[in-house]
Amino acid sequence: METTSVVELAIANLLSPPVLAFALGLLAVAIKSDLRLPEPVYQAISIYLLLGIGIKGGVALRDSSLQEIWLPIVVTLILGVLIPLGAYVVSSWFTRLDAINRGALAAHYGSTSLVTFTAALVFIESSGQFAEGYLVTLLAILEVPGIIVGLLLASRARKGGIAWGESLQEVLSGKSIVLLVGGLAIGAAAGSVGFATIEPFFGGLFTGVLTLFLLELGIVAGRRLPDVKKTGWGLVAFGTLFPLVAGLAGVAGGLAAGLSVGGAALLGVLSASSSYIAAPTAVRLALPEASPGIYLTASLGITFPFNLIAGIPLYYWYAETLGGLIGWN
Amino acid sequence: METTSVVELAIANLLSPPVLAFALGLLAVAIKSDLRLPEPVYQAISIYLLLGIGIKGGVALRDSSLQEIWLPIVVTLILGVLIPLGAYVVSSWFTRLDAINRGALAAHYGSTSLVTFTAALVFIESSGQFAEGYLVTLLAILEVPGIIVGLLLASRARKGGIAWGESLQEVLSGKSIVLLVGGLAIGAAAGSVGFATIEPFFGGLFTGVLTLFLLELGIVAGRRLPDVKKTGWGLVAFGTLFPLVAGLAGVAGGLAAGLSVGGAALLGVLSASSSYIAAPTAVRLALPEASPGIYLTASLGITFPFNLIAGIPLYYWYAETLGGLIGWN
Amino acid sequence: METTSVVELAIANLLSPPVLAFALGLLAVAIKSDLRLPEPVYQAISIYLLLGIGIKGGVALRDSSLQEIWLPIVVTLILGVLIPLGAYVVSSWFTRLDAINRGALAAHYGSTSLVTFTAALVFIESSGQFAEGYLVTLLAILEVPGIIVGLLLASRARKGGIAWGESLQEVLSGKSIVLLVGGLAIGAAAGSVGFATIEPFFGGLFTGVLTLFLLELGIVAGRRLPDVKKTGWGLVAFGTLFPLVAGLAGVAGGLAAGLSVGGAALLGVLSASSSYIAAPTAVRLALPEASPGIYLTASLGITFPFNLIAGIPLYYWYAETLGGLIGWN
Amino acid sequence: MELTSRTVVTIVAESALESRLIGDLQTAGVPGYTVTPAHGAGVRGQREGDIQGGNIRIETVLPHDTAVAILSMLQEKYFSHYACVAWLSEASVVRGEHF
Amino acid sequence: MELTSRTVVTIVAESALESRLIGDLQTAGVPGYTVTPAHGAGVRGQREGDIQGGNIRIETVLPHDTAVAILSMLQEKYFSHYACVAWLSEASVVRGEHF
Amino acid sequence: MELTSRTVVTIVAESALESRLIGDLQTAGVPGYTVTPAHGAGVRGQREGDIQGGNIRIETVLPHDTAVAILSMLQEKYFSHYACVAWLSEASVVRGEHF
Ligand SMILES: Nc1ncnc2c1ncn2[C@@H]1O[C@H](COP(=O)(O)O)[C@@H](O)[C@H]1O
Ligand SMILES: Nc1ncnc2c1ncn2[C@@H]1O[C@H](COP(=O)(O)O)[C@@H](O)[C@H]1O
Ligand SMILES: Nc1ncnc2c1ncn2[C@@H]1O[C@H](COP(=O)(O)O)[C@@H](O)[C@H]1O
Ligand code: NA
Ligand code: NA
Ligand code: NA
Repeated sequence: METTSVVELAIANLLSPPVLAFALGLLAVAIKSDLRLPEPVYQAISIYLLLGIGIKGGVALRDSSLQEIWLPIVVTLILGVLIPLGAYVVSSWFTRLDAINRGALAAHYGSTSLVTFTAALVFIESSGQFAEGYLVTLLAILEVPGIIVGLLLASRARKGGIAWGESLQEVLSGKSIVLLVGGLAIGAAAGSVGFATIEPFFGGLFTGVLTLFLLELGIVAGRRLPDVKKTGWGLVAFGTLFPLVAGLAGVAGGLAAGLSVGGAALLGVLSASSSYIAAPTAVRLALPEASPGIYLTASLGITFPFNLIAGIPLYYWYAETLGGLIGWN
Repeated sequence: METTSVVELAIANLLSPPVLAFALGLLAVAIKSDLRLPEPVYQAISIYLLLGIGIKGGVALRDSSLQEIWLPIVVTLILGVLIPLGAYVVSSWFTRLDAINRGALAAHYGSTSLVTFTAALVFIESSGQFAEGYLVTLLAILEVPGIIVGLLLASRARKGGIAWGESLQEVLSGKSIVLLVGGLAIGAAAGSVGFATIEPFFGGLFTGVLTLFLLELGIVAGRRLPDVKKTGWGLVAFGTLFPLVAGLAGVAGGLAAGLSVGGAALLGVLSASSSYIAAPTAVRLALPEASPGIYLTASLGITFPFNLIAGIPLYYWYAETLGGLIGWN
Repeated sequence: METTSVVELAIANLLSPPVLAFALGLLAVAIKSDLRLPEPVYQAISIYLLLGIGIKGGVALRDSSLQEIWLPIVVTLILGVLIPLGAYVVSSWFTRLDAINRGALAAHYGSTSLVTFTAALVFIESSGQFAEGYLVTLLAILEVPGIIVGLLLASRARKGGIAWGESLQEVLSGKSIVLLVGGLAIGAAAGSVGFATIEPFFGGLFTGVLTLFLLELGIVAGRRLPDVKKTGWGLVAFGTLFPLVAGLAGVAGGLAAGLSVGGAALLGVLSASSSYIAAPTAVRLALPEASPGIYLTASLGITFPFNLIAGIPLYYWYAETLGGLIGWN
Repeated sequence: MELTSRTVVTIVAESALESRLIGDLQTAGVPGYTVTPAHGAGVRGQREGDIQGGNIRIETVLPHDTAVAILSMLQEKYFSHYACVAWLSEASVVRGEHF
Repeated sequence: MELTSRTVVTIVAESALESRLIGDLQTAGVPGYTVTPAHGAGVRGQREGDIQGGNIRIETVLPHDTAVAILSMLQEKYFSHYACVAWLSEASVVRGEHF
Repeated sequence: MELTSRTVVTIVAESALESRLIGDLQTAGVPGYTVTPAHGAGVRGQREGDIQGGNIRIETVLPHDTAVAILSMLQEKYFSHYACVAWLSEASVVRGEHF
């Protein structure tokens, strides 16, 4: 792809079947349709996506040297600490939320969203770009620290603190981490020969399954939209502006760590996206006073659609432009 | 395919995996097996089929001009009004049902069956025939008017009438319409480039998934068979003879509107098939006095198997013969 | 493949994605993860595997002559009687179980495990070996007699005997038999032309879907592991040593019946594997006094992982070595 | 601990009715409700439920008067034509104001 | 509104028993029943349910005598060997003839 | 047949709480419990359940004292912050020693 305008990127993204299906989901809620993907199928698809993306990342990881990968990992860990701190501070500029609710937000924005990453991967691949396979490793790495930092920030405000043992156990043994890390190990052990036998399932079907999944996520997000009004415009501002900054940090960090344009764009997406699987569960259990009406609305009702529709091409454009400035190809 | 005898067509249809799986489902009920596809998976597959067929239709629709398509649409709308009227009248010749139950039947036969259409599509495609992609548009168009006409006919006999607002809302926002129309829009927007990314899922797997689905529908239909005895032979006669006429009307209308032989055969299938998703829900809620033991038995226990096993090749043969007469192909 | 050492075979097996996914499932239980494949999806996948393997077997069966197949069938029937008798006797050497519990074990080890067979098939195929397609027929044949013999053995010890009519009806109309036999019939009727239309679903995806299924079975087996300690080492010895003998009997019988090396290896796997779908249900209903904590633990917690991880390459090595001795290729 | 007595209304109906029933319950002023998927059979035998996902079982804990009002509403609008049964039972709760 | 008093029998059992239990309930003359999927644990611990889809919870509303007869039947045929528990509670219904 | 009287505690809570609740019930000494999937709405409205699989409905049959102890435990640990309601009702069982 030639250096492309941000508008062309945005249109290509908007017209991709997954994003269109997401829009259909939003629409279905608007016209009060009872359309839903059944819960067990939703769960199964999320297992499929996590394991599949893990395995593919593992196959790629096998060919990466430690030399190549240590700097991106360090940068990712730094992002995993700075982004939730940023979210905690920035959210106080836009909203009047107390420390516990801002800690909850920090846990969500510090962690990351598999589906946003997946949609970005599809976007990058279908526009013929390259991205390092070990980005999935960074996805797995970025899941956890943000949640811990967020809970730490909130726990200072919480009398009684937090049951850390229980909470950490729940995050680390949660299905996101088990499937991503397990998938990485499976992929690395099986290699591309082993992967070839399962490619039709975990490879070929991927975008199609993602389309079905985003239909349901459109419905889930659409049901959150009425809450957006209740929570006020401050949260909308936070949920759209903060990702713009976090995404820039991710892209810059990625380029600084030597990632390709596509890889830096993906690290931007990881940084800008906010968790809606691992973080909500952890926060719900560890911080029951924090209101799901705030953190889920922000994460799922505002930032997720924003990233899917506008953010992904934007962070790619960041990477292309910044990469051009510093003389990357 | 050369002009083929109706027997050859029938055999090719009978030996296709989807139809064989349907027969296996019937058999499983006969031997009292507890085999069932779990409900959530059944629901997910019907979403897959509706969305997939919608998207494929949309990709094809994009290449059709309004000029080419307006006449088939008009013909379809006419069929959508005439067929339920016909069902209402003809059912009184064969049965002693009251106006409400005949209105319910009219709603079912006036609407159409996705799975019958899908099986016909697979039949047409796997025998190497052409059919216009916009037939899916006609499928979506034919879903609704028949239900409305059927309810109208019944409402005249019903004291208190019908809660139209509620009923229409339920049909129009039901998953059949949302997914078909939404899929058409997604396909038209994404085009064949976008479709390529999801083709392995929505294209390649289609016949296989349909096979699994028909296994379950065979079970569902098989469980209706004992009721066929209870409802009497009049209903059996109606459920097999009426489709023969409606199918002929559809084929003739299709050829008159300029459809290809394959396209006209599909319009025949749409006309001859009776709904078992959208119509039952609408009728159950709007006409609670109508007996599901009658309309579901007719639609799912008689007409659906009949069309699947005998009707599809027959309507194709109609189209080929009639098309030959008028000098088509 | 050249004559390969048993170690190389074992490694190739261990590094295949399905086996790795099984290990991940075991690990997920060890770290107390709440990861589970939802029950309806698990059910649907087992339907998919049974039907798919049946259909593929049927397609292959169509090309087999009765002449070629009658001897393997007879050998299989003999194995179906001898193996449960053997299990009944051998289990008394290693454990102090009463006749009812040993009859229950006999029913499980006399029957066979679809998933072990499937994993072996994938192992054989992915190492480029040949195996007769009608092995699936043998799978279907081996399902039932072992259960009957096991129940017979137990019924002698049971006051009141067994409700044979009910039990047989339940086994023969159970989903394993219906789908395997039904699939064989569908495959034989549709042939390779019909199969081509569903190949992307039932063929291409097979190993990938199996991988997901084995993840869940790893979790199920892992949850049984704590019981292994309770039931004692005698059962562990039985659950690993008996398959080694039964597998040898199967391989030898297969070679004697004229099967290829790959085919004999698969008959070895069928003989060595123990049922965890059909037998448990039948035994639970017909022999309520038998303890599921014993038969399920042995079958699912010991023998299934053992076969998956070590047995499959071993039985293949048996076949290769024995086949070499008797001058087979 | 202070216990307050409340009535539980349990309704089993074909699942196509879910949204209508919930709407009517809310109109009747229920403080909350819980729905579980179900299947079953009654004196009237087979129904649409066969295809559309069986039955639902709705349970709502509330003051006795509202419970009786709900039964009347059900009798008027649902019992005669739909597959729908209901029964009342007694319960005690803490936090009476919640129910 | 006239309320009639009835008894609710609630049975929880491993799901493999579903069709047998339903058959026995029908033999005992229940006017209807409702089944919901369930899982759980009891004093006896682990069972086949682990693989075959857990438990089922059956609820049937009927006259007191039939309820007691069902308990006896369960005690005789199910309680000793199967994972199966049951309890009775009181309920009121309209349309007593339906139950 | 000898019937013993027991209390049924029914708890409805957001499903993320399942393992914690079960753990706390076991600590409180319940003889067994049955869980069914559910969804619903209460006075507090929307919650995390929206994504994570709705609610669960837990039922446990036990002696009255334990039942009251469980209610206190719920009030202390769950009612204030989580979507969680509970109620008691009366039941009779055979095999009193089982419950
Ligand atoms: N006596 C009963 N006890 C429990 N559930 C019942 C009873 N009668 C009916 N039901 C439930 O209510 C539904 C509708 O019953 P009916 O309207 O009699 O067909 C059935 O499918 C059962 O799930
Ligand atoms: N006290 C109880 N309260 C509620 N459900 C129970 C109780 N005891 C057992 N159960 C249910 O009955 C099933 C079988 O119990 P058991 O026969 O004790 O293993 C369990 O899996 C639970 O679902
Ligand atoms: N009055 C009630 N009757 C039955 N279930 C209730 C009631 N109130 C609340 N629930 C259930 O408990 C859950 C939590 O309620 P709440 O804490 O009020 O949001 C709801 O989602 C319902 O499933
Ligand atoms: Na982030
Ligand atoms: Na029609
Ligand atoms: Na065996």
